[in-house]
Amino acid sequence: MTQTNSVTNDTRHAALGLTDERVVQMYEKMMLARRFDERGQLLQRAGKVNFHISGITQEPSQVAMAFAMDKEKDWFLPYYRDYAFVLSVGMTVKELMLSLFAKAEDPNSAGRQMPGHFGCKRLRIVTGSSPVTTQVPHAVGFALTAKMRGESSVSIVSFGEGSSNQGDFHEGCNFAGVMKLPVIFVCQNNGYAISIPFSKQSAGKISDRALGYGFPGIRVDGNDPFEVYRVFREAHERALAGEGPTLIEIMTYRVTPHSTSDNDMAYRTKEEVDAHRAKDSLPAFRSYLESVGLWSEEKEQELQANIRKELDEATEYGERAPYQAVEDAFRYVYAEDAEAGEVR
Amino acid sequence: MTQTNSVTNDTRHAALGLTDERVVQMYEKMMLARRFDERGQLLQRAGKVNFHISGITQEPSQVAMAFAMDKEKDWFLPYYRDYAFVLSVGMTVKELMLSLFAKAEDPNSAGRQMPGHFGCKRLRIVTGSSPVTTQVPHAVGFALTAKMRGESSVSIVSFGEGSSNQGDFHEGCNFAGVMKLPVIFVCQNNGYAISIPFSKQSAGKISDRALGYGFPGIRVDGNDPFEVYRVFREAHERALAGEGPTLIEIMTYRVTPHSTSDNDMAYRTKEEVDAHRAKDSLPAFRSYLESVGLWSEEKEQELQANIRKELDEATEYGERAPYQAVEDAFRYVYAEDAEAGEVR
Amino acid sequence: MPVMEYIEAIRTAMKEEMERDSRVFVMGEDVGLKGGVFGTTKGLQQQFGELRSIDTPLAESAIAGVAIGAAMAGMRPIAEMQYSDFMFPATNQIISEAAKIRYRSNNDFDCPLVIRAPIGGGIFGGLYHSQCPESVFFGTPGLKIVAPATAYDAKGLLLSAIRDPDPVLFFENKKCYRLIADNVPEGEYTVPIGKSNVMREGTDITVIGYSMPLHFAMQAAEELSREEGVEAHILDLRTIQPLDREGILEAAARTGKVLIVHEDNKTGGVGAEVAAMISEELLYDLDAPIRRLCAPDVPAMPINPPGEKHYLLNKDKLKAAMLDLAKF
Amino acid sequence: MPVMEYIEAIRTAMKEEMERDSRVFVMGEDVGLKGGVFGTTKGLQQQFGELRSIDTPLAESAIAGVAIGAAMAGMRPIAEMQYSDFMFPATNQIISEAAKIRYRSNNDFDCPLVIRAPIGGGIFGGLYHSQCPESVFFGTPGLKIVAPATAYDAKGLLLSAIRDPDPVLFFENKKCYRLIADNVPEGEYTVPIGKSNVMREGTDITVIGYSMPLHFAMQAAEELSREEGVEAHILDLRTIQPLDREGILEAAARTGKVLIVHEDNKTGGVGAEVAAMISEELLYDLDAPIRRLCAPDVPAMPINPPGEKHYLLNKDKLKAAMLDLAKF
Ligand SMILES: Cc1ncc(C[n+]2csc(CCOP(=O)(O)OP(=O)(O)O)c2C)c(N)n1
Ligand SMILES: Cc1ncc(C[n+]2csc(CCOP(=O)(O)OP(=O)(O)O)c2C)c(N)n1
Ligand SMILES: [Mg+2]
Ligand SMILES: [Mg+2]
Repeated sequence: MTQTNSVTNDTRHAALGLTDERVVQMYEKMMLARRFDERGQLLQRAGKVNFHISGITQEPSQVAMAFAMDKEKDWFLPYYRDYAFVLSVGMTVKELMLSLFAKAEDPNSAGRQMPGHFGCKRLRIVTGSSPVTTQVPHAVGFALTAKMRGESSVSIVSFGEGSSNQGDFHEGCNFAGVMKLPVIFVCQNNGYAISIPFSKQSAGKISDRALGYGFPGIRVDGNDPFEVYRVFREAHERALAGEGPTLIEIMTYRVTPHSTSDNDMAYRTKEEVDAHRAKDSLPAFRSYLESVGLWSEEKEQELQANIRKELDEATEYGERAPYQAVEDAFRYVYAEDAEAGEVR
Repeated sequence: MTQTNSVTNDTRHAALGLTDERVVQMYEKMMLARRFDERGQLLQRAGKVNFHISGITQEPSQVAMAFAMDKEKDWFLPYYRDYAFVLSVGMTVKELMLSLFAKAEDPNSAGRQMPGHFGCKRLRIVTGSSPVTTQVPHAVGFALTAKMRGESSVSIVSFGEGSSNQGDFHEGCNFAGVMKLPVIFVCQNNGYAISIPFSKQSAGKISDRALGYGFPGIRVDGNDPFEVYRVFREAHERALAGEGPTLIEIMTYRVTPHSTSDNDMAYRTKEEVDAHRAKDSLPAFRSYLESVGLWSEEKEQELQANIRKELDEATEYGERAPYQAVEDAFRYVYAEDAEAGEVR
Repeated sequence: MPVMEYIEAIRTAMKEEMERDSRVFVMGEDVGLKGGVFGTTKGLQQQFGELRSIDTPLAESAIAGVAIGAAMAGMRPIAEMQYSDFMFPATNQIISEAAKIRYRSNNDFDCPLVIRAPIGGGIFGGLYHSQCPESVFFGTPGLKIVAPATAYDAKGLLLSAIRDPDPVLFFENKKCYRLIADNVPEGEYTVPIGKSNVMREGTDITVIGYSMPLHFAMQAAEELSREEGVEAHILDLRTIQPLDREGILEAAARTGKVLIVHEDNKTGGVGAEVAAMISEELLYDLDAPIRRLCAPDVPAMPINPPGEKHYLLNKDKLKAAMLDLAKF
Repeated sequence: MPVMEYIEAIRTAMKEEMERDSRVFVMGEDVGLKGGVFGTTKGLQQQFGELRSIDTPLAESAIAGVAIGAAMAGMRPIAEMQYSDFMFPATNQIISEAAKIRYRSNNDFDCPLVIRAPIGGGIFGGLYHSQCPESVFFGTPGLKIVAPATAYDAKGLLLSAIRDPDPVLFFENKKCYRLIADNVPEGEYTVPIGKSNVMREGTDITVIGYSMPLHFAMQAAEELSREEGVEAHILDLRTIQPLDREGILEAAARTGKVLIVHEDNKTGGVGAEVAAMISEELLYDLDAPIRRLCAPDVPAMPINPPGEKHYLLNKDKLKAAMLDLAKF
């Protein structure tokens, strides 16, 4: 990797092959996701939307994993907390707002699906559903297609640690392991599945499961986005080299309630949550950028102002945009031009 | 364990706490299962029955695992090759013949299910079905019940290595791991799932999967029934001590075609099969008994004569026995005394 | 008799039955401290402990499968599916196992299991928090399926379901949870599985249905009575498997004009069987074709409010259909 | 036109389509060297290699789920379920995913997938190698379901299914595999999805069905014609979702007496919807109640020969029911 910037290889990001520009972009995406997420919470509390689900403190690792991928060639199968991930691969805040307000122009589903159900072919983000973990075999199917076609494409799929206990996790991983497919399985272990703490969800380490499928499993600290980036780069290289899948377990913590419908104080303490909130790596990332001379208070203020403006505009746009017309509500159960397509 | 027989602790079986009487019984059960199985094949070839599925060369380890269990308290969830296992826990050859001929008196299903679908409450053998691996969560449910009731009971469940790739394996193991339930998961890895060799079924070791569920996984040579017995005794003790599940992968080989409907020469060679047949541990077990003075040619002949007689009688009985009356064919969809049971 | 919310009736049934019978326990995702995502199991873990109100891993096939094992072992599990949309991963355990255990073992084993699952839309839950999966399981012999519309029936049917010697799917309507409240006697009573209930007597048209839409039918019926002098006879199936053949035929014969309603989509729904039954036995007593008013044949309702409204039944849609039938 | 076995027609369709379109591939348990447990995929791996005739691990949810992913990625997978009884572990992938991908993405993604699964009994397969799972998937919008009875339709419908832009369940009848053989043109032709077919013209009674039982109906019809002068009109639905409403109504109107037949159990089967459709639209054209002759409502057929025979339809059962209806 060539370094075009002034910063030398001594910095952590340069050592990882990240240019100054890219590492700054990473911070911007983290912050954008954070602010979008906070706005979503506000909008729900204000009664403007019915529901919001949050990925707060998971953003730094989500951005890191997205930056390790190839936006032009890879396929992305995120899960509902992956705002920072989808923003990093190209979705806009306006598009997320359209989804939050369930409006016709929402590229994810035209306001049919709940927010957090991403999907946009243009951005290579594969449509997802609510039943957890079904996307894992789909990612394997994308990877299989890449292999069949001889394309240099990797598919990457996220899910929670609770979701990793579904049969589809097992069946998908094993299939990919046998066929050595270019897929990265990402377990975002945030300690809870709604109210169920990890101790009641699994007795082993999720990353250890890879062993039984014959590929590497890695546990990484989600509060260390550089390390996250590093392991994803490696996994991506392995995938492209035909060496097969990798399972990566990102250790993080869900600082918000499960969703705006949840009262988490029924099953955990404020102290526990606060202790984890203190480990938030977003401020740490900013400090890092400052320490290597890439960031300043001024830049921060400019960024915040820009984000605020973008969010305000997106919110207003989303709120005012029309719903899908009821005449269209029942369209696309089947292809509308099925006849035409018969013999190609 | 007390040694009542003349043989000292120096012998392998005595060292494991097996009395002379029990080790001889083990051999007798292995041989009984082998002869039953061969008879089943003959009957199918002769057109007397439609279908037989074989467990040949898997018997020694099946007997060993059964002998490590408690027939009065444990619950047994075998799979379709487990003739030696069910014979060891009390099913008779006559009962197996009634099942093979699909007759009304068959205790497994009254001739409703295919042979190899075991079930008999009296013998604590839990009714099984054809879709593979569904019995794994059931075994966990039995273990959960034992824990809830404070009973000293272990449940043991078998399945093939192909079947270990079903979601139910994963979900059942994880559930048992979290709740530390008294259950033993037994993967009888015979190298094939119908035509699919293990290399196309899984890229990892099945026993390694236990790690991801937080309990021990052990791979054991199925051709060494003493070692099999030892690991099952340990697993049984762990279960009773409240230390949770164990996954045991028995390495064996399917020397017969998948079933009488299969032509295995379409996907493997005779040489491969013959090489494995040569490792059959049944003759070795006999040699062992002879070497410790517990067996002789005379005893062998007597055993073979007895088995032949038992089999002949069972075959004749099974063949002559009536089918379930058609008036009864549709009974027991629901309890027939449902009303009566309302308020207990 | 105290008025009780539908959700409270379900909770009370579980609580009382767990007090009465130590074999009864609940298991599912978040059923413990959280008391379930809707609050249906609130307080049970505090009262009965972690082993009788089991927070399970996020794995529906295991929830069903482990419950089936426990039922075969002599327990009386109540397995909760968080949303009925999420019971599909458990389909194999339900259809291949629970439904066939008694039959395949020639009555040697049984599977006295209840699977509770909330059905229905109207909470802006979109495609996967709103579905009615009845038709997937309906028609699988060996299963019983109930779907109460009132708090009274919810408690009485749940007690019957728990005590039933066979597997029962208990489809509770999440829109009914807090919207529907009616008189529920204190203490023990059962509503028999397999018996429908006449909710309203009438002479002009017969409405047959189950779960939430019946409340729309009742409201519409009152208005039609006042405004048009049309008297609707309304039959609540309560149990959708086995269907109450006698009750259905009697209700249909009463007016000779039948409208079947359910929130599940029309094609292949329970209503098709009800219509088929009537057309098989009562053809000459009918004064109008048998009509069905159900959800449209699309995968599920959109989350956006106009789309959801467009999809769902409501009083006005019922009223129009009922009036139209009355005028036939 | 060469006479071809039903199973050969299916194999030929796959082979020809794989030759024509490099996006088409098959995957499933034992589909490779073994050629499938029935031999349906024989020779495909030899011709197209391991990556286009993929022997999968023993995991149906992955077979469906990976195929769905590949379909979304632009391939045209044909996923084989070894027996339809074993597709239940894949229910969630089929109902929650395949059926809803186009709708939930507002037409952004599609899922052009075929799932082939052998249905039906009569091979001494007992409870779990004989089932007809149609009714589980029937009524799920977003899915198409076909169930050919002849070799001609098997090939033509499979080509249509592979080329269809939406997920199609292809239920092939295992009893038909080698029992049924008929004229199959060489080369490419399609049978349209959604169109029924009149197998026999008649004036006295109408028999509507799909798959194997139609052959019993045809045999019975010939005998009834000779022996009793009863002329049966026989309609093969061919596609069970979407049902050919027009074709059904026309066939029913033709004689005014309808018998619906299928091997799936009666309650909640496809026949219920057909009966409901007719009773909704043609009530006044009927000269007899709509009858259904189906499998009994028990979990599945026993393996013992008298039990299996007792369970299954056959020519004599059809003939008796047809004559009875003609005499009504
Ligand atoms: C199959 C299925 N069952 C249940 C649910 C309900 N549900 C939604 S999110 C969730 C918890 C998921 O936990 P985890 O996988 O750890 O992800 P997290 O929300 O913690 O990021 C549950 C139970 C679902 N969506 N799908
Ligand atoms: C869910 C399911 N899918 C497919 C089958 C068909 N089938 C029966 S046995 C078998 C192979 C099982 O292989 P393995 O688990 O290794 O056990 P083995 O037969 O080798 O002892 C298959 C695919 C089935 N019974 N159940
Ligand atoms: Mg989590
Ligand atoms: Mg095997």
